[in-house]
Amino acid sequence: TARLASPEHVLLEMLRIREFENRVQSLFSDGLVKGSTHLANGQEAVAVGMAAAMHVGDPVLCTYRGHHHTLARGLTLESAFAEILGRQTGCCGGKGGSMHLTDKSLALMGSYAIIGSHIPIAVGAAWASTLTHDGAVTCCLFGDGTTTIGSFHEALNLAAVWKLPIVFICENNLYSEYTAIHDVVPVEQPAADRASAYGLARIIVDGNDVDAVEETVSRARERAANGEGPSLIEALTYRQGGHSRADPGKYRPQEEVDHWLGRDPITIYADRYGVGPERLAQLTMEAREEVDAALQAALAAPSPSPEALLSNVWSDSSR
Amino acid sequence: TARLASPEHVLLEMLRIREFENRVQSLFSDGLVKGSTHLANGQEAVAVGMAAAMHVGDPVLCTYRGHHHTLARGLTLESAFAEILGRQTGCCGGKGGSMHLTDKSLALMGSYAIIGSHIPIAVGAAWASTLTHDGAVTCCLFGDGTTTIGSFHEALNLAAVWKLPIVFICENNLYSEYTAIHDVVPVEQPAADRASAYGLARIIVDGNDVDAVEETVSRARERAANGEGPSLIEALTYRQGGHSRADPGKYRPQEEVDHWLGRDPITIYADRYGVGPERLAQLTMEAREEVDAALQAALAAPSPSPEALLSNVWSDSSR
Amino acid sequence: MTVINYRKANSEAIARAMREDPTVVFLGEDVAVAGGAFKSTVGLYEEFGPGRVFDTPISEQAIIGAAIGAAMRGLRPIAEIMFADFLGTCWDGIANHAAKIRYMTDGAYSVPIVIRAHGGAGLGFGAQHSQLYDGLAMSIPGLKVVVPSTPSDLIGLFQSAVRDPDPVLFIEHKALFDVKEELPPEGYTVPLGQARVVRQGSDLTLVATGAMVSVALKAAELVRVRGIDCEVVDLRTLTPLDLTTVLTSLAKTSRLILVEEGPGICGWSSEVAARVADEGFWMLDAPIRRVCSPHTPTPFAESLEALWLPSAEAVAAEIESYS
Amino acid sequence: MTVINYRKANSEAIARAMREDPTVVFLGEDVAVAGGAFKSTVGLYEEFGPGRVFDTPISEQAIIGAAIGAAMRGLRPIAEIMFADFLGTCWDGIANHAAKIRYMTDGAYSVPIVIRAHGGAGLGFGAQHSQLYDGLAMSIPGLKVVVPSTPSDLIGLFQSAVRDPDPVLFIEHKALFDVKEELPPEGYTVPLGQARVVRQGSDLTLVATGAMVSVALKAAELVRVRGIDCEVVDLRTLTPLDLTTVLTSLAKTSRLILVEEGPGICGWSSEVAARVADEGFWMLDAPIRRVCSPHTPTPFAESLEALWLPSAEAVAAEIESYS
Ligand SMILES: Cc1ncc(C[n+]2csc(CCOP(=O)(O)OP(=O)(O)O)c2C)c(N)n1
Ligand SMILES: Cc1ncc(C[n+]2csc(CCOP(=O)(O)OP(=O)(O)O)c2C)c(N)n1
Ligand SMILES: [Mg+2]
Ligand SMILES: [Mg+2]
Repeated sequence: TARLASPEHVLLEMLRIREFENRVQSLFSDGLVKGSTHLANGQEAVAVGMAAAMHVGDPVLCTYRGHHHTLARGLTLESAFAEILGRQTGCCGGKGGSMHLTDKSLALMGSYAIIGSHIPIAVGAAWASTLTHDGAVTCCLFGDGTTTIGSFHEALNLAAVWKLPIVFICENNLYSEYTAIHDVVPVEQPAADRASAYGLARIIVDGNDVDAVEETVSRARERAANGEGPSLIEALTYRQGGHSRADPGKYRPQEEVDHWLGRDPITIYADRYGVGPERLAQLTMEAREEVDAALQAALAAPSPSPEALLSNVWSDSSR
Repeated sequence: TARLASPEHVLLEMLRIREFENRVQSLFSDGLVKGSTHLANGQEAVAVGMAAAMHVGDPVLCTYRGHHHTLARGLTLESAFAEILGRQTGCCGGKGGSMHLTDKSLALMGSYAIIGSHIPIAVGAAWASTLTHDGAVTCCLFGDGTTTIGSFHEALNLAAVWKLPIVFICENNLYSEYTAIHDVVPVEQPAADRASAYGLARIIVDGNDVDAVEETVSRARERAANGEGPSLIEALTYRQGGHSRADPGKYRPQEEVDHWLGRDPITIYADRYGVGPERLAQLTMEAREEVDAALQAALAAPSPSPEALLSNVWSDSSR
Repeated sequence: MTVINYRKANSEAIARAMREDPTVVFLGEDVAVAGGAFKSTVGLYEEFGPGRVFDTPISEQAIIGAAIGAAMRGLRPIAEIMFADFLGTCWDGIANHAAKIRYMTDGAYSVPIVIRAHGGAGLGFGAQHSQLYDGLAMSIPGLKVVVPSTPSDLIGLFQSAVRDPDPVLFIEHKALFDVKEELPPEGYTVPLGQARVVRQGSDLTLVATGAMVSVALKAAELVRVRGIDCEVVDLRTLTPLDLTTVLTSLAKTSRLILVEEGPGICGWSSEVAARVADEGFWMLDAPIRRVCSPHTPTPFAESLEALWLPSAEAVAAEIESYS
Repeated sequence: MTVINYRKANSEAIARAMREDPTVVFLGEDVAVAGGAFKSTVGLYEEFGPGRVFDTPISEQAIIGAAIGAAMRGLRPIAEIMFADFLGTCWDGIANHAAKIRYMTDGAYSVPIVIRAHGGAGLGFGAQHSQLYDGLAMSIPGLKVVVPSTPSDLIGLFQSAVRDPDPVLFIEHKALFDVKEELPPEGYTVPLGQARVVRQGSDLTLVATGAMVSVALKAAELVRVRGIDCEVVDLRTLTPLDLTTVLTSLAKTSRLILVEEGPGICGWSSEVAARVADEGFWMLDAPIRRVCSPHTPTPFAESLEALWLPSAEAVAAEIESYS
């Protein structure tokens, strides 16, 4: 796991995400933001492991549940908060919102909110690399429930036929909205059990283990970079909270929730590297302060100017 | 193969289809019809085997390349010709055309021309049987190239999750338009190698062998009728002609064409049941006469009345 | 007397249709056990059970296709597409199939489905969760389009939609969920193709749909103090389109302003304006004006979204600009 | 001087764009080795090779998505959707993504793709292979829409489309494939957003697009003998819409008839009529008339399809009905 920074640094990254998501939740429950938000509490290890494995400049595309991915890839807490708050300083100038965090300077090609639609776009990003020979490998993340939509199928088939440099990561958190994945797919593993349909290997990884994720994604990235084509990785993880801001997640059996809370990626990692409770608490405070400072800065930022309403519909001013 | 009629009857059915398709080809090359048509020369065994295996009242949905399926299921030669000629007496009153042969009285729920789109509709037809308990099993036919479109994936997943009474038959004729199937799918068998992605068995059958098709489809129908859910059958066959009326099919290697012409479903069947050349020639003449008579009748039929232009857009007269 | 809000009216509408006709089934994502992403289908699964209310995978094309296929075999499926924006993922099934099968088979098959979709802006959902898709749907022959603006209309129009032998796109506006209204006695229906005059007036006609009806009414109040007396028409259904009610109003007022949520380009307001510029031309004393959202996607920021939506003030200003 | 037909103009247009800009790539079903389902891309694979011209599986959503993703990374993909009707299978990618990404990212990303689609009726292809999808596309903010009616316009507009930083839907009309025309010297372009007056006249303005331009011209000839002198405007692009040319013509003629192929409801003709009924109201001496196909799918039978398409005779009758 060479590419991973020091254990404490890794922990800090996960804690930063965790604290960020907690703050976002309160922003919505306090009514500071309208609309909806989708938190990734419990899925931090996938994001941090993926972010470490992918190289600088590698395009990453994710979903409305993408705060963890974008932050792990370097989106600043402040511009993420600002975007979610609809401020001018947000990464999309306040026009995107919580579901659409994007940062071109980081090759964060967007967070998408229509299920599956970003997967073909990610395939296009990878295709571009084979045309420009820029050596980049694209990473595309999506959820378990997304494996049942047509765009997933078309995108995986095309990526496989064209042997494109792309790593698909399915975050299997067992639910799509309020529905258990096993109620909507006829296979055990929604992604892994379908890899063979695209001539791909069956890859499953513990999504709550940063090291395992980093290793698996690194190997997939290497294959892709060597022209061996795409990989489809299924990362087993869990959504500790509900689907979106309003959902208490009551439909989940308590034993299941308890089991997974017992497998919290942060605790797992802290234990492995002997970071004790006190130190973990200190790191948590550190992360929280950083997050709070960013939130304050974001809250102080202005709303978009009224002109922003009409700007950037077109590249020129034509109507 | 109990459900199959006498060998000569089966041969006649295939010959009727073959002769029909040949006539259709000349109608287009003689400029009697505009638009396009897609012939099934060489694929007759799939149609006749399927038709024998499915029961009366079982819904069948197919594609623009569906003359063989609809005729085998009982569509009269005359109403098929009339439809292709755009006559009032056609099975769709002349409003559908060659790509859309349909006959509700035979549960022929339509021939569809947008790739994949009929597969979810077929799933709905099968779903209806589970709601009305009518005991029917739906059959949905499509081509090898259709396995790469999203609607195929969504439909198979839903049919499998809901364990619907439906038999999917992929006619693998090695080409989608002018493209060899292996250039566009990353697996050997476009359908069979994907069955496991839907928790289904891998089923391949010789599509040029009526008996084999009938047996395989019968077994699948039985499973479906017993509530054991869908089957996905890949029938290996070959399009003896081009993709559509204008295509000479030059992109196909001559050895391949020769190999498959040597496996003509009609000859295979005639040989198996000891129907000699003379008798086969007689049967061919019989079929041809029947076809020609139907064509004459269709040609004598009137074009749709001008009122037909505005009728049946809506069930009532509302605009 | 029952007072009900627009959200509850959703489940009530479906329940009434399902009680009346055993061939009515309902499918969609999280509509059964969970009671809907907007909690607007709560109780249906409990009342009608797993044999009539179905949760589906995330497969919009399969949802629409399943509804079409079942409808062709005699059932009356109601299919929910969670957000109207997602109609883009299954547009082929709706526009190329559901709407055309009857014509292509010259009436042998019809497709009596109702597609429910939650549309509209104003809730901070951003560009991909705020569209109505009403104009696109209106352009498709063979597809009926309903856009209820009140709980009672929703329930009444829904009964007509389910009984209708043709495919109907039924667009419920998310921003109206909390609107309350007293219902007429059980058993009423509202026919498709009849607009409603929601306010009588003599100086000018305002035409609106969905969430814009209340905006138009507010605008009418704003200009009343200036002595301008507006008539307000709620189209209620876009297909069939009740132009007669619009023209009848215009005969009184000679002035027409159309208020459409969303960019009006090729929207219902352009069609109504075009029809009136032909059939109602000689009644017009002034240009036909449209107050629409700008021709942009829906911005996320609350401040921008508020600017994007036509406001009563903007409509009032338009009225005063030439009254 | 080169004389070329509309079919060959397709490949010529793509070739010119690919020669000029190495970042232009082309993908679609059977467009490379086979030279296109309509043989309208013959020679491109041979000239530019497998590194720039790509055959794809039957996966419209993947084709559009691949184009979008590559465009966001600096390439200029041309994506072919064989029949415009199939846009319904990838509408989400076009309308909800390609057209909105620039706005949603406030300009960080743009999506310079050209989607080529073969549209239009008149060839006996039936209801699912004869649509234009032009009105639907015109309703989408962020998407430009081009509908060339001649070989030279096709080539000139295509160059502008490929150079344009925004997504462009380029709808080529199948019925025009054999139309021949002499081309201007190499290197010319036709800007998006400029209509063309194809016939000067003083009594009445006819506006048309695609295959209807020649119908309008024929109608103008038919009524000339009656002493009615029509001006004919070819919009050429629907977005951006050149209303100025229409209004300028109207200032001369005071009478407007719009000729649209396909049901006009919420089509370009309804939008143009609506704009004129507002901005051009005081210039009008008569109602704005539209001659469109009936609001039905396209029938297959040759006799019915001929009735379905607006004819020069029908347009002439409309002109005489109120001139
Ligand atoms: C095409 C489409 N259908 C439905 C939705 C509504 N929706 C939003 S999130 C979601 C569940 C997705 O589940 P999964 O793929 O497992 O991702 P997760 O939320 O678990 O990260 C659904 C159905 C959507 N956004 N897009
Ligand atoms: C969505 C869509 N894309 C493209 C086409 C054009 N098209 C018609 S037939 C065909 C090939 C289909 O191949 P296959 O599924 O193998 O069926 P076959 O023609 O061999 O019977 C294509 C691409 C279409 N009709 N629909
Ligand atoms: Mg999930
Ligand atoms: Mg094939």
